[in-house]
Amino acid sequence: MEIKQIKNIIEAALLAAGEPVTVKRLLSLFVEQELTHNDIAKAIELLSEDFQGRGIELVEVANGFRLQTKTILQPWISKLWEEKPKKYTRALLETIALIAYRQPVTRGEIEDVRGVAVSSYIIRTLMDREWIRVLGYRDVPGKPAMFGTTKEFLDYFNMKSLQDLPTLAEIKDIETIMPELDLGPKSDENEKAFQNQFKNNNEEE
Amino acid sequence: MEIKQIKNIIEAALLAAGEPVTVKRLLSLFVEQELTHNDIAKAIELLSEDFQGRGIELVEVANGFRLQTKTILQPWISKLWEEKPKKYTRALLETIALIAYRQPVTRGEIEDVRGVAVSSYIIRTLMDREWIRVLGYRDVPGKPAMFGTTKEFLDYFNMKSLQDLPTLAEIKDIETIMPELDLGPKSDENEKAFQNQFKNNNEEE
Amino acid sequence: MSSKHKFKNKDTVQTEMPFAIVEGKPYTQMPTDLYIPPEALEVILEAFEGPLDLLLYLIRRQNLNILDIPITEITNQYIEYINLLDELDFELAAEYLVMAAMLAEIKSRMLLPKPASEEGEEDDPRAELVRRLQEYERFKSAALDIDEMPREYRDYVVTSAYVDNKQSYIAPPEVDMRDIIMAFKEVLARADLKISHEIERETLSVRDKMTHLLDTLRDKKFFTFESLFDPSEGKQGIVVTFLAVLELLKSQVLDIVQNETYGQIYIKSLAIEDEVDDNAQPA
Repeated sequence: MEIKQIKNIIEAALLAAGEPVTVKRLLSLFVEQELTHNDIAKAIELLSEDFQGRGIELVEVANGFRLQTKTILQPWISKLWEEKPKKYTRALLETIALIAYRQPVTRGEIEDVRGVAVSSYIIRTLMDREWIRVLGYRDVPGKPAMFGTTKEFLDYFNMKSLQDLPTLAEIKDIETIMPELDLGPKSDENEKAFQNQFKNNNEEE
Repeated sequence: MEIKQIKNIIEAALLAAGEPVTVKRLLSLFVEQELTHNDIAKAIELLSEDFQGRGIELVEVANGFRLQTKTILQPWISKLWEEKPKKYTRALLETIALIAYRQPVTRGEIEDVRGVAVSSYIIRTLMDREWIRVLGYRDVPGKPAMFGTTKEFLDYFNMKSLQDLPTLAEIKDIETIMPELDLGPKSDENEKAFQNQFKNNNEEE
Repeated sequence: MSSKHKFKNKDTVQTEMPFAIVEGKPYTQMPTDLYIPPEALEVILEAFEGPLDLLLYLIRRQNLNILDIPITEITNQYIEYINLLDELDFELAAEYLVMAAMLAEIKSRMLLPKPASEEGEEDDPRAELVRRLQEYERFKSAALDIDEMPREYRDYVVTSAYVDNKQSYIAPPEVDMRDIIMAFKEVLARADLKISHEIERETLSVRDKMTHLLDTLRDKKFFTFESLFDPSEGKQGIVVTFLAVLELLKSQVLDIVQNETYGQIYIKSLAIEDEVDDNAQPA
């Protein structure tokens, strides 16, 4: 099978699906042609180059590959619809930020950091959007739900994995600045591990 | 404005709209550039030529222009949906369970029990599958629809009436019943055995 | 993608500061720009996400180092704020009042001679507050960063093309009754319903009958009470129908009318019909 034909089929398939498609699912389209992972990867690469001068682009997000309009064209594309995209409140953004960086995290823990109650409405909205899900229940009194983000959350914000999240600001080293302070446990191990995960990201900057 | 840019915007717009777009609507995207009907027509013509060697094509239908996958690629495209259908989400299963056991029930009542919003997608999916129907509208503010299950729902699960649904007492015992069940791929036999289990249980009471 | 991200330099936020404040120098009056007329407070409050946010604002406004908060000044300003707030919204004020109490506590502890802890080290009472402020601030800025991420419909749109006859390819998922039962069990456990006895065999037949009744009643306006009962269903069936009627009355979807004592009883469905549910009719 010619690479051009493979490219065409992948382009049509991605547009037909209208949602991210995994390489595995793309591969399943070619059972009769017995293509390999490599063939698909090659075709995706060439297809991606084809889109350079065009109105849409190929991106990889958490749930697979998808075709989307180029950000630079948004001033025109947004005119297709009368209503403006919704703005999210700071409360919602701070909540999703805490869930994204601190997962698994309970509502109580979010409230501890934000210093205010997290409204049920926000949790509901995030659940309804399928941005967060319950990962389990913590084995403490009240059995609070632990929240985490979903692949849909990553997709929506154009991310492939949590590592694509902007680097979290580091806490200033209080020990160095005020060595006389005994601050007690400042952050737990998870936090440190998480920070390390983002170190690589950091170095690009 | 360069014709190439116009072409790109039209391509992106047609693929973003998800429905046929009229020339008039396309023209409205370019209010600031003050394009004419002619400019759009020209761009559409060139765009159509661009698609010759590709996986999608530009067609004009009653409601305007749209991009669609080429018929010749249908053998591959149709495989996109061939793989095993996705499983329903827990949210959907909980919703159908609540409708079955609590009918007639409104969306708000389902949300009260579940503690989270019921997405329109779930209701639509259950409607499309003809498992639920609207029994009427409750005469309270907002006139919420009251949902109930259909005969199709009963048929699918091999039930004569809602009375064949396991009672709560039986559900409570489900852990003791479940291990005895063959939890492998469902067959009519398994299903029957399962039903019978409940029947027997019932008679003991 | 991440390379696009940049930290907000906290110190640049303070450009609108109209006056300089030298740390350590006590000041005798509230800065004039800090005064907020009560009627404007409601708007201002929406700008703050809570006590930590307000504190951060006050600290930044004065270009102070977060690590060296002059508790006295900040406490004074803070209390000024919540005094105004208190007049408007007591419930909201509560969260802020807790913080005020914490500030007051820190202040009092700083005034007292510092007791050496067992290890002979001194505790700065501000440490916990500083930790919380820093912690909050990093997520506050993370929230802004996330807000800047490319977002569907604001920055891009996922594209799709028309496919002829797509519907026929999509087979609906198979569902096992056990899945539904498990889902129901779980949702019941979650809702912690204490009315466990309510859902039993009889109740279900009542639910079944309720659905049938609503179906029957959708045709005409008023039905006579008797016509709802089918003698062939036996005594049990009549009881179930009666319970269903009561249940529907309770949830206010039925109207019951009797014009005279011992007169004919009429039942009418209060459920509203419209064209939409014709589509919902089972085939």
